[in-house]
Amino acid sequence: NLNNSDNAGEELKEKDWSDITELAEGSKVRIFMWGGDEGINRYMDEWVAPNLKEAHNIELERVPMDTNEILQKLSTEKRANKEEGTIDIIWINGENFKNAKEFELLYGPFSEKLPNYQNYVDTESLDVQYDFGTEVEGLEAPWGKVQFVFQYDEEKIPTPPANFEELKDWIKENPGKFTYPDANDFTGNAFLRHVLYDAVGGPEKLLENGYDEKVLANHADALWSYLREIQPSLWRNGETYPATLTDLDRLYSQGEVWMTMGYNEARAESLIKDGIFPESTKSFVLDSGSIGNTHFLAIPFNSPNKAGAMVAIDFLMSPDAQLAKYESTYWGENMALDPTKLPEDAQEKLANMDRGASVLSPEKLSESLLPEVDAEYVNWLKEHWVNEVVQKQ
Amino acid sequence: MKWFKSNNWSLALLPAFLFTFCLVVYGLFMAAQESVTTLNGFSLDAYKNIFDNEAFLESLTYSLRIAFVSTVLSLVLGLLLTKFLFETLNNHLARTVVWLPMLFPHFVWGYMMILLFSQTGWFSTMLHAMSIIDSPDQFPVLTNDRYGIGIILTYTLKEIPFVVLMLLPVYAQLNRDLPNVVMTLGGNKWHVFKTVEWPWLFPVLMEAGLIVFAFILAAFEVPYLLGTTYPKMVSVLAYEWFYQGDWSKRPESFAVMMTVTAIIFGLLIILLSLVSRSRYRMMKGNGM
Amino acid sequence: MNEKIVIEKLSKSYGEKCIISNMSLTIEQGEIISVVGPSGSGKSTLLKCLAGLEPVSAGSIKVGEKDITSMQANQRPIVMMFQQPLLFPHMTVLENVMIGLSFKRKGTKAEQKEQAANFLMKVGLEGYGKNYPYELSGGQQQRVALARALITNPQLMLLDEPFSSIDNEKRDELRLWVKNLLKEEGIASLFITHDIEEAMLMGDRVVIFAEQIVQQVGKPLDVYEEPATPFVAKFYSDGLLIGTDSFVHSKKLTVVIEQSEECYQSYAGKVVQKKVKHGSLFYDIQIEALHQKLTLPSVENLDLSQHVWVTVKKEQDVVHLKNSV
Amino acid sequence: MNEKIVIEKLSKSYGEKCIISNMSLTIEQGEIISVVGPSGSGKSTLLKCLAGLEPVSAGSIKVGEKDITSMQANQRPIVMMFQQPLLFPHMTVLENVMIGLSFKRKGTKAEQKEQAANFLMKVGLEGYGKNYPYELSGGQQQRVALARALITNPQLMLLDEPFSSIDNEKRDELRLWVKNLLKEEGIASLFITHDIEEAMLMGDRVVIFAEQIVQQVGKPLDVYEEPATPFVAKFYSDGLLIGTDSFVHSKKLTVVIEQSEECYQSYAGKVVQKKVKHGSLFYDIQIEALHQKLTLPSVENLDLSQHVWVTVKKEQDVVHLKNSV
Amino acid sequence: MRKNRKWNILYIFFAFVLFFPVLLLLVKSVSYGWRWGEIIPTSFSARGFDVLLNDSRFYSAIGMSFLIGNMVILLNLLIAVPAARALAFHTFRGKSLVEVVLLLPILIPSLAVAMGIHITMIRLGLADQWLGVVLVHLIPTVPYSIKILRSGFERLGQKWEEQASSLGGTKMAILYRIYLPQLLPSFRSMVFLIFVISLSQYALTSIIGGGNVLTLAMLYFPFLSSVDEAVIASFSIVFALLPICVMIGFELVFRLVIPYQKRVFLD
Ligand SMILES: Nc1ncnc2c1ncn2[C@@H]1O[C@H](COP(=O)(O)OP(=O)(O)OP(=O)(O)O)[C@@H](O)[C@H]1O
Ligand SMILES: Nc1ncnc2c1ncn2[C@@H]1O[C@H](COP(=O)(O)OP(=O)(O)OP(=O)(O)O)[C@@H](O)[C@H]1O
Ligand SMILES: [Mg+2]
Ligand SMILES: [Mg+2]
Repeated sequence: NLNNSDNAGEELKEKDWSDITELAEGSKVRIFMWGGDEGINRYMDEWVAPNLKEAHNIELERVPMDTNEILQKLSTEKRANKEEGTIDIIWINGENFKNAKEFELLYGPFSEKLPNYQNYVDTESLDVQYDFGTEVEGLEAPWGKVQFVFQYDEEKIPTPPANFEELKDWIKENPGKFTYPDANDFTGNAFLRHVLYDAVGGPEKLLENGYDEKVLANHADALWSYLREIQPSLWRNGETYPATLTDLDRLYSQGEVWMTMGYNEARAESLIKDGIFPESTKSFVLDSGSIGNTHFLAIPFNSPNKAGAMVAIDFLMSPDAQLAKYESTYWGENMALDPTKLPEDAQEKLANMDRGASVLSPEKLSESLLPEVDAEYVNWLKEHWVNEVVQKQ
Repeated sequence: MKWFKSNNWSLALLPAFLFTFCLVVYGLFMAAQESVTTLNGFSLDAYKNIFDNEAFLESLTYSLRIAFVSTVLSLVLGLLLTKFLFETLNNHLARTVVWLPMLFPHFVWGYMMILLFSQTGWFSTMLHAMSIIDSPDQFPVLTNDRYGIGIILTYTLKEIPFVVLMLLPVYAQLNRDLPNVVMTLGGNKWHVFKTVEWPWLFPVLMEAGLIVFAFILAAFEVPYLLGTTYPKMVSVLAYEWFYQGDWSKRPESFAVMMTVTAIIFGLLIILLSLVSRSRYRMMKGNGM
Repeated sequence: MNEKIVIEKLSKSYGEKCIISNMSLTIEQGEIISVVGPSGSGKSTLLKCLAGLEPVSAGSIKVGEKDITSMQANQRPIVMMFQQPLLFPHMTVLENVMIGLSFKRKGTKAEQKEQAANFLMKVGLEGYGKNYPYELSGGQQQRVALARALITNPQLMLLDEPFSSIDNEKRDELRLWVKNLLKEEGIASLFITHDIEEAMLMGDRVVIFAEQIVQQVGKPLDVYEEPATPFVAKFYSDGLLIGTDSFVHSKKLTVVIEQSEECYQSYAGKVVQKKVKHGSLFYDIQIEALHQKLTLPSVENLDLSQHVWVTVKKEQDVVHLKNSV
Repeated sequence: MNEKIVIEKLSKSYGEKCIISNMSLTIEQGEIISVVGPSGSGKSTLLKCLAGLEPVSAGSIKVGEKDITSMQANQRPIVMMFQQPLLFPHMTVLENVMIGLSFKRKGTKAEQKEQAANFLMKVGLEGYGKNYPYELSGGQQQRVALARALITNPQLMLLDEPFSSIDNEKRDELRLWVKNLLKEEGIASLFITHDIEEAMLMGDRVVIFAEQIVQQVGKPLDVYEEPATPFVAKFYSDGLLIGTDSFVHSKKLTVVIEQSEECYQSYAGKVVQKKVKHGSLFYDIQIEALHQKLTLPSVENLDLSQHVWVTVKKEQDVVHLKNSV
Repeated sequence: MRKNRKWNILYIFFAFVLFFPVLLLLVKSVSYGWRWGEIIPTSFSARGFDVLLNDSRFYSAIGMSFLIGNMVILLNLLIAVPAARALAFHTFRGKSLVEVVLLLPILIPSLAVAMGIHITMIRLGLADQWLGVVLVHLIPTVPYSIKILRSGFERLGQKWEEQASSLGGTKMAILYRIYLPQLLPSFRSMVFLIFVISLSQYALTSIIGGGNVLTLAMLYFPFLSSVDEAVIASFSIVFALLPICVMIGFELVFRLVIPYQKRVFLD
C-alpha cells in the first residue's frame, strides 16, 4: 500500500463534492503558512478554525513555517518517497508555485471541484489562471488579492508624487529619505517591476509573449538608467539596500526614510494601530498603476487528508470567510472573489466596510490595477539588478 | 569480545561517533553529490560557475575577512575577560551575567545591535539628546555598512561568552607555580603570559576560533539582517540561491556550501598539525 | 663583587596572622644556609618574600649596598627553585635553560644558546638539549631546573625542598653535586629542607626557624651538639629533654641492661624498634617517665620489648638551656 | 579465614615493554611485606595489577583457593592506597570512610555509620566525622584514607608510598601506627617505599624488586646482612662491592688513619663528608679505586679531605655473591 | 586589594556592555511607538506580551520545547558522559580522527547537511515525530557536551576512579557518587548550553518535526521577519527566560539526584 495516498488522491478526483465533504467530516487539516503576522494568525485561529469546526466538523491546525522550508521539506519527502506527509494545505504563489509545480510537489488539479471557486471566482481572469505567468491548471485555488501601494508619512510629505518622474524629483529633493528593498525581496522586486513596466510603457508588451528577451533588450537601458539616477539620492546614498521589506518598514517606522511600500493595500492599518507606523501614515499609487497579485492555497502531493484539505480550502474561499478576512480588525486583505458574483447581502456588507484612513478607495485601487508578468522577469531582475545598479556606483 | 573488553573506550565512544558519522557525514555526502548533479548527470559546472562569478569571489573574500576579524576580536576579548576576571568569574552569578548573550539567538542579538547602533538607534538618540548630532544621518553608519561593522559587532559580542566558556577550564587547570618560576627567573608579566599561559591557551583558542569562524562563515541570519546589498556574505548567497528563483541555482548553492566546508576543513587540518604536537608534550609534561 | 645579603627586621603577616616577625640574618657571599623548621612555620613564605613573590610587611632586604625590598621579583638578583622542577613542558631542555637569558635579553640568540649548552654540560646533561622535559627522569629534570636558575647568575639562590620529590638514590648524588656547583659559582643560597641530615650536609650554617623567629643559627654540628633552646634540642638534635630546660645529648647517653650505681642518672626504657644504619645497630627506646622516644646505638643485642636503662654518666653531661631565644 | 595470597608467574608488559616477568610471591595472612626497588622498576605497576586496575599479561593471583586474576578491581578483596590520600573532597570524613561499605551495600545506613565512626575512633579521629577533608592536615587525611581502606576488611592491602607526602616528624608516628593497626586487624599488606629504613621498619619481610624480577625476599635484617646479589648489596645493604661478585658488609669494615699490616685487605679512601646520626658520628668516604662511596662510623675525629684507610679484617668477611638470581 | 577593585570595575564594564542590549530589549518589549529622539519611550503597552500569551499554542509550544530540551539533555548525558570520559582518560590510535568527526556537526554549514539528515530520518521512520526532533537536536549539541565534560574529566583525572574502584565501587557507582558531584559545574554549563541550542533550532525542527512538533522556536521565528518589534522583543524575553527556568529546575533536580551536596562546590 505504498501508493495508498496516491491512489486515494486519484479516487478523490472522481468523487462528488458531497462525498468529499462527507469524507472530510470529523478530520483534521493542517495548514502550513508563514506565521509572522499577528493579524493573520488571529484570523486563522480565532475566526477560521472555530467556524470551520462548526461548519464541517474539521479541526484546522495552523503551523507557522516559511514557504521556503515547506517546499524544501516536500521535495526531500518526494525524493525519499514519503507518501504520507504532514501538510494538507500550503499558502503559496509566484516562484514557489512555479518550483512546486515543476517538481510535482502538488496534488491536483482540484480547484475546479470547489463550489465556492465555481460560484464566486472570476475563473476567466488572468490573475486566477496565471500565477506570475505560470499556468495554475487547477493546482491551487485563489485565496486573496493584494495590490502594491506606497505608504508615506503625510506630515513629512504633503503631496506624494504621481508618477515616476515626480518620484525621481522628490527623491532628489529629499536625499536619503527613500529606498526600496533588495531585488531578491518579494516587495523590492515588485518595485523594480513597476519601474520596468514604466520603462517598457505598460505591461502589455511584457505580457504578450510571456517572457520575451527582445522587449527587455530594447528597454532595459531605460530601466537601469532610472534606477542609477535615483541611486545617489537614496538612503545611505544607495550604497546598500534593505534586505527585506521588514528592514524598510523598520527604517520607515523610525523615520529614517519617509516612504515604504508593499503588497496589500491595507497593510498600514494594523501597523498604525500597533504604534509601529506613525499615525499620519497614508498610502498612494502612481498614475501608471499598481501591480495586483493573487495568492493561492494548494495541496501537497502527499497530504494525508486531501478531502479535508479541499473542504477547508473551499471554506476559506466562502464569502463569509473572505469578508472576515477583509475586515481590518484581522487581516484587512482584499478578497479573491469577484465582488459582482457575491450574493446581495455580502455585497452590501462589503460596501459598508470601512478599511481605515490609510487605505485608498476601492475605485482608485481597481482603476490602477496592473497584472503580474511572467516569473522569469522576476528572475531576470534579480540576476541583473546587482550588476547593473548596485555595482555601478 | 576480548577486543571490547580491552578497548573499553571504543564502546563508550561508539554511540557518539556512529551518530554523528551517520547523520552528518551522510548529509555531507548528499550535499556533495547534489553540487555535482545537474539534469544531465555528473558535472562540475556549478563549481565552474561560482568561481567564474566575480560577485561570488568578492563575497568570499568579504566573508572570510569578516569572519576572521570577528573571530579574532571575540577571541582576544574573551581571552582578556577570562584572564583578568578569572577570580571574579569563579563566582556563579558573575559568570551568569557574562553568559547572558548566549540566551538569545543570533538573530535577536543582531536585532539588539540595530536597536543600539543604527543611525536611528539608541546611541544616536543619546547623542542627539546631548546635542552632539541633530539628525540621524550624522550618526556614523555602523549597521548595514560596507565594512560589515554591524556584523562584526554582533558576532564579537555574541561569541565572547562562548570563548570564555571554553577558556575557563584552561585557567582553572593552569599551574599556579609556573608564573612564580618565570618571575623569579627575571620575566615580567608578558613573559608569564607567553611562557606559562599561552601554550595551554593556544590549542583551546584555536579550537574555539575554528568553531566561531566556521559558524560565522556558515550562518546567514545575522548578515542577512545587518549586511549590505553588495557584497553579500557567502552564506547569504548560498541561502538565496538555495531557496529563491526557480531552484536552478541549487547546485551552485551546494557548491558554495561545499566550498565553505572545504575551507573549514583546510583550516581544521592546519590547526590540527599546529596544535597536536605541542598538546602531546604538555599532556606528558609536569607543568599541569 | 663581594656582596653579602642582609635581611633586617623582616616581618610578614597574612592578614591578621603573623608568619615571620622581626627576623634578621646575614648571608655571606657563597655561603649555603640550610633552613629547617616545622611544617607550616613559614619557611616557604620567607623564601617567597626574599624572591619578591610576596610583599613583606616590614623590614628590609639588602644585597650589598642595594636595598631591594621594594623591587619586583623579576628585577631582583635572586632566583627561587621550587620543590618540583617546574620545567616548561612545551620547550626543549635547551630552551628551558635559555629562558632566563632571553627574559633579560642578554646577548644574541647564538650567545644565549652557547651559554645554555655550557650550563647543560656543567649539570652533566650535554646532548639532552633537544629533548623535551617529559623525556627526562625526575632527577635530570631537577638538574635542568638548576641550570636554568644558575645561568641567570643570581646573587642569592633560594631552594625550597628541591630534592624532596627525587628518590633516595639520586638525591644523595644530587645533593653533593648542587653543593659543589654553588660553591664553584660562589652563589649564596638558602636551602629549605625537612630532612635534618640533609640540612647538615648541605649547609655551611643552619637556621632553625620556628614560631615566627629564628631559633638558632650556627654551624650544623655546633647546633647539633649545643642546641640553644629546648625546641632546637628536640627538633634538630638527638638526646633526652629532662623537665623544661635540661638536656642530655645522645652521645652522652648509654643503654645498659642492668641498672648500675656508677652513673649520675638513669631512666627506665623499653625497646620498641631495631634499626641498622650504615652497618651500625640502633634501638628505638621508649622512655615512659619522660614521654620520649630515643634512638640510641648499642653493641649489645637487645630484643624488642626488652626493658633497658638509659644512663647519664656525669652531672656535667646535663646542660641547661634557655627557655626561649 | 586463614587465606594466604599467592602470586604465581605474574607477567606484565605495556605493549612491547616488559615490566614484570614471571614473578611469584606468597603473602601470609597478616604479613606486611615491604617492596623496594629503583624508580621506574615497576613497583606501582605491580600493585595496580594486584588491585585489578591494570590487566596482567600472564600468571595468576589467588586469594586462598579463589583465583581472582580476571576479577574486576571492585570485586577483589584487595584495596590499594595511593601516595596521596585521595579523599573524596565532596564528602565528609565520615562519608569517606563509609563509602566502601555503601559500595558493597553492607548493612543499613545506620550500621554503616556506626561502623565508620568506630573506625574513625580507631584511627584516633573521633569527632572529625563531620569535617571535610580540606579541613584536615596531611597526616590526618592519610589516616582517614587508611580507615576508609580498612573498613572494607580487605584481605590484602596495597600501599604505594603512603607516607612520602607527609613530613618527617609525623611520618615516624604514622608508620608505627599503621603497622600496629595492620597487625591488629590481621590484614596482609604490600608496602612500597623508597626509604630503605622505612622498609626495614615496616616489613615482616622485604622484597627487593628490580629489572622485572624479585631480586631477593627475606627478613629485613637478614637481607641487609646477607644480600644475595650485587644489586641487592648495593641498593639495600651497606658495604663495599669488590669486583663483580665480592662483598664486604659495612659492619666488617673499619676506618683507620694509618694503614696497618694486620688486616686482610685495605683500601685508600678520602673523607668527603661528616654526619651525625642519633648521636653517633659517621663519615662518607670515597674509595677511588672501587668508584664507591661508603658511610662508616668512626670514633676518631676525622677532617674533610683527610686520607684514610678502610680495612677488612679477615678473609671470611668477604662474601661471594651470585651474579644474578 | 586595589588590584582586585580594578578588575571589578572592568568586570562591571563588561557586564554592562553585555547587559545593556538586554535592558533595551526589555524596555522595547513594553514600549509603544518608540521613535528616534526619545531616550525612553513616551508610552507603554503590554501588547507584545498579549500577542504571545493569547496565541493558543503558546503554552503547548513551551511544553514541547521543555520536553524536547530535557530529552536532548538526558540523551546528551547518556552519549556524552562515556564519550567524554573515554576521550579524557584514554589515548589510542586514531583518537584525533575521532575528535575531528565529533567536531564536524558544529563546523559544517547546517543547510548543507539538512537534506541528508531529513532523508535519513524519513528512512528511519522518525521524521515528523518529536523523537526525531530530539535526535536531530543531538547533532549540534553533542559536540559541545563532549567538549565541556571532557575538560571536566581531565581536570579531575583518573586517580579518583582508581581509588574508588579499588574500594569496591562499580563503574556506575563511581560515576554517580564520585564524578557527578565533582563535575557539577561542568554539568551546569552543559545543561545551559544544550538547552539554549536546542531551544533555538528552527530549521531542523521545522523540517524534521514537520509541523507535528511545535516548539517555541516555530512560533517565534516567523515573527522575526515582521516589523512588529514589541512582539519580537517580548518573544525574545520569554525565549531567554526558558533556559533560566530550566537551570533552576535542573538545580533542584541536581539537589535531589546528586549525592553529597552539603558542601556546594562552585568553581
Ligand atoms: N597566601 C596565604 N594566605 C594566608 N595564609 C597563608 C598563605 N600562604 C601560607 N599561609 C600560611 O602561612 C603559614 C606558613 O606557610 P609556609 O608555606 O610558609 O610554611 P612552610 O614552613 O613552608 O611549611 P612546609 O614545610 O609545610 O612547606 C601556614 O600556616 C599557612 O597556612
Ligand atoms: N600506562 C603505561 N603505559 C606504558 N608504560 C607505562 C605505563 N605506566 C607505567 N609505564 C612504565 O612502566 C615502568 C614502571 O612504572 P611504575 O610506575 O610501575 O614504576 P615504579 O617502580 O612505581 O616507579 P616509582 O618508584 O618512580 O614510582 C616505567 O618505566 C613506566 O615508564
Ligand atoms: Mg613550604
Ligand atoms: Mg610508583
